[in-house]
Amino acid sequence: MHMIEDGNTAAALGVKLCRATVIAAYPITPQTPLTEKLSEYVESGEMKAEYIPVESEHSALAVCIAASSAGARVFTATSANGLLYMHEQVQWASGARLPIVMCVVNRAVGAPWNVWNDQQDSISQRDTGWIQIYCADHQQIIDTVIKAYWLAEKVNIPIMVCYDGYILSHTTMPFDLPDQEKVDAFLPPFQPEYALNPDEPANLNTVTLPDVRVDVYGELAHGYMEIRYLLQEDLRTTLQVAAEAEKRFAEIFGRGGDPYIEPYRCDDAEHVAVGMGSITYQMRVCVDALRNEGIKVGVMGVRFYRPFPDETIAYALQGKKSVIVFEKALSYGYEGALASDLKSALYEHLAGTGALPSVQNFIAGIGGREIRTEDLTHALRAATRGRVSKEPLWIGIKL
Amino acid sequence: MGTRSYKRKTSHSEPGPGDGGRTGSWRVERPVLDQSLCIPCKRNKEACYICWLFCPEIVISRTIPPTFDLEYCKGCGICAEECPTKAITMVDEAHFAEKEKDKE
Amino acid sequence: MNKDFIEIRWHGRGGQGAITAAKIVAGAAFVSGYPGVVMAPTFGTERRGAPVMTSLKISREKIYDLSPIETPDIVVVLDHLLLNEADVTHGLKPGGIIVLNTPLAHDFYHFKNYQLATADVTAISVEAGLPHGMVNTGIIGSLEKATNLLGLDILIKNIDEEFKTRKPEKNSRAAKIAYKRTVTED
Amino acid sequence: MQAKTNILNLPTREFVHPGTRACTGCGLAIAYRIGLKALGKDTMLIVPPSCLTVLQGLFPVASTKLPCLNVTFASTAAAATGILAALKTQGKKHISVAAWAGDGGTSDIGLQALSGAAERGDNFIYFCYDNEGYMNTGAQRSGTTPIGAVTANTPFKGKQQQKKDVPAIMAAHKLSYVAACSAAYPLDLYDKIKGCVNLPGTKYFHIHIPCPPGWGYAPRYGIKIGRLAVETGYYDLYEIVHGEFKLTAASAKLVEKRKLIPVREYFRSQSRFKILTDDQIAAIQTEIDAKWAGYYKKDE
Repeated sequence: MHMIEDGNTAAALGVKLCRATVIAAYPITPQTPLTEKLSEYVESGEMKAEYIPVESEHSALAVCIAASSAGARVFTATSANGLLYMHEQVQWASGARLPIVMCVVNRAVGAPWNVWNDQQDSISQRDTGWIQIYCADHQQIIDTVIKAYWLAEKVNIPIMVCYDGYILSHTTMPFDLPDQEKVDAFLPPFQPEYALNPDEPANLNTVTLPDVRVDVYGELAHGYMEIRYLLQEDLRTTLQVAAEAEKRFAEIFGRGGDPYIEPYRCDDAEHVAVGMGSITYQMRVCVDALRNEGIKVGVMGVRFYRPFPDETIAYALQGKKSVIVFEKALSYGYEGALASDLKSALYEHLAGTGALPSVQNFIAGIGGREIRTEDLTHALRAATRGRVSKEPLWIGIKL
Repeated sequence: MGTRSYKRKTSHSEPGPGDGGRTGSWRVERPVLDQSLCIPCKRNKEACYICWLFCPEIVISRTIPPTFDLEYCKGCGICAEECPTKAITMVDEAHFAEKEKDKE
Repeated sequence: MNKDFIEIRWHGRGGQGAITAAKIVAGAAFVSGYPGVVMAPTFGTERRGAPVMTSLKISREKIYDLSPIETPDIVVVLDHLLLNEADVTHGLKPGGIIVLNTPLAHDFYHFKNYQLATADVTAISVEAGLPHGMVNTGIIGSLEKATNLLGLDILIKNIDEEFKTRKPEKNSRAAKIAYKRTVTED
Repeated sequence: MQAKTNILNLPTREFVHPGTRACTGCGLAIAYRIGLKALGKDTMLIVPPSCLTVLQGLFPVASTKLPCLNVTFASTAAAATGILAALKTQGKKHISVAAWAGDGGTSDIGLQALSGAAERGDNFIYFCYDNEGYMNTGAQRSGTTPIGAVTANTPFKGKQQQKKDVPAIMAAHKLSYVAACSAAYPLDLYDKIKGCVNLPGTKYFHIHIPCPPGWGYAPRYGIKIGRLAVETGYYDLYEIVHGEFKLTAASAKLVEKRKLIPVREYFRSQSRFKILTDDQIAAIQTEIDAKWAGYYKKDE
């Protein structure tokens, strides 16, 4: 069924379709309408779940961590400083291997206060052991929420479904609402390997030593380092599991594509723009315009940011003259985090092959600064003529 | 060296005694019961058990006579201090070390 | 006006329902065969009474560019006093249409190079039984009269749908009356 | 009022294994052991970092025989909410939830989450075991460290500020049940837990916990010192049921006796109070006397 709603509603409908049973959230712009919707579904009885109006984001994720440990399918959502306030819990959730799905409605972080979109919030959580997926439109938001539950529960790793605040969250666009029966066929009920249970008592997340230690059965159990290693190992194999998720989803819902990246007019392109989220769709318009000028450009959206699909990305960019990375966040003191990750992937897979593209980094839309399509086109055009700057360039900055 | 067949990928602890090791080795003094003063012993029926109630380590049995699990008893001496008839005395472990040595 | 890609900018005040109006038109456009529909409110801290903007893009193809409208084909102004507060014709394409809710007569205004349509939607809405100041459904009737964009029937259907639990008949009546009474260029 | 439990009818089933890492003579070990007896098998526990984390055991061995979730320092009560929500959606009504946090984890870093859960009325028991400092990290001051106590970060002058009255803060949430207990009175603790389990919403327990290394006394005197705190009228055992305040156990008896042991004896039993001067002790004695004068008056 097609509907026209905003991005937050798309996310809320996805959560409802996935039959999450415990939802905890604390209001923060621009996430608020998403969780308001969920409270409506729960209060009206449309959705059978507990909606917990917590007193902070730290507690929002605490509720999810505990409920998930007790066997519930959980959901929360936040933005900006809310995500930063959660940070301790974010790390805890992945270390405890809980399949939590959380929407991050991307927003600039303070100081100073700013409620508008950029991606500094979720990028700053890059190294927390969560899977991060970025969405470019409403269809991707609702589909990604559904795929995220399947994937998270398969690999026991939490997932952030990230989408641009306001630009997607508050913008009304058409999308297809998946049928409940199909979602049920895609996503079985949550059955964790272990849930807290008085008949099978266990003490979870206790202090774990630097070295391995014998358990009560006389067998060797891992140490802290092994637990962390296994998280890394499973994150790397998540890439394959994500491909399986995508395939299953396509079989049932009839849509899908590459789970990691979303290329547009890249095949014969000499220059490829790379980004995450809604900006990559906006850049399709720039690409079309430059193609009309005879410049061979394409754009590639990175959907999976963690685990980073380095191999897929590197080979997709093999032999291109240049890669132009547009980012709404920065690793302050250096450059955009995606640009750094891309360079690393390119070097790893293409160094010495003669097929190593140059990389230009642009920073755009920080704190909701309007990204004019004309400015993006201009920047992209300039970058195709040769590397503009070693340092990242800020589009639309007024100094 | 480890093993890749670790049962779980999380910190998942299961109940068992002696997480702190054989904590009896922490002891400096050992509780010794004088049955002639102990209330349950004297009456030969369940009574008193203040030592059992207050034992932080759960190493005193609720039996006649009460016994001490010396494998885990840390020798805090709360039982001796709380015993209403002073039936429990804390004795220097060195005393037993000598005795055990004599046995060998 | 190129009817394959239309950009409409809405000017209203927080609480007037400009966003709801744009959403109703967006829904009607989608069912009328425009798969590309994007309605984006001004982002930020909307406060009751303060001027707000909403942009609506309608296209025969999926829309990838979600950036704000710079050169609208149509501007809809829900309160004539906004003419003093906001540059409502900013970027408006030559020959573009202005739909204005005003108690004043059409010939009171003179917009060079633009086509003006006016109606006293505030009064019309009260006449239709709505509370004073609820102009967001009436203005849809004026928009349709001025642009002949989607047809009144589909708009009325979507108004009924949007307000199904909140007096749909009064809202659709306002749109119908406004449609009839809107004064356009000769 | 239900029949009071005595030692002989106290359940013999234990929920803690011997051989824990707790310090010799740990007051918490006594309160925890008795508390779990009252809570029973069908209980899920939540524990933030604290001495209890150590007592509970290091991976992969647990000394507690009940399911337990270790959580971050500030999130204890919110985690209780989460488990309750999961249990509710699973229809597991027979399982109860209990959180055990230290005084720092309650009065300082955990207060926001506790207040949130209490305001939401989430149905669980929250235990604050109060050894009056961050004992697990080496005895630094906390919100509930009493005035005059030398701690690792009030090393010479002792704490200059009053003890935070957390039970009063929780009572202000209009909880159905607030109790002040002591490890030295385990049966009072047991009876209070048993008595409140069926009351609605959040139940709050504050338990005074003598701590040999943190307070500076020989382990064997732990119960004596806990009892002195009560018999000097310095720390009171009470319960507040639906807003109704009532002294219990030994504190209630003190009202009948109208005689308190001088608080000086309590202070002089622990090295942490060594810097308290006679004048300071006299001032505290005056406060205690005034408080008890109020209790006596109510009793008349």
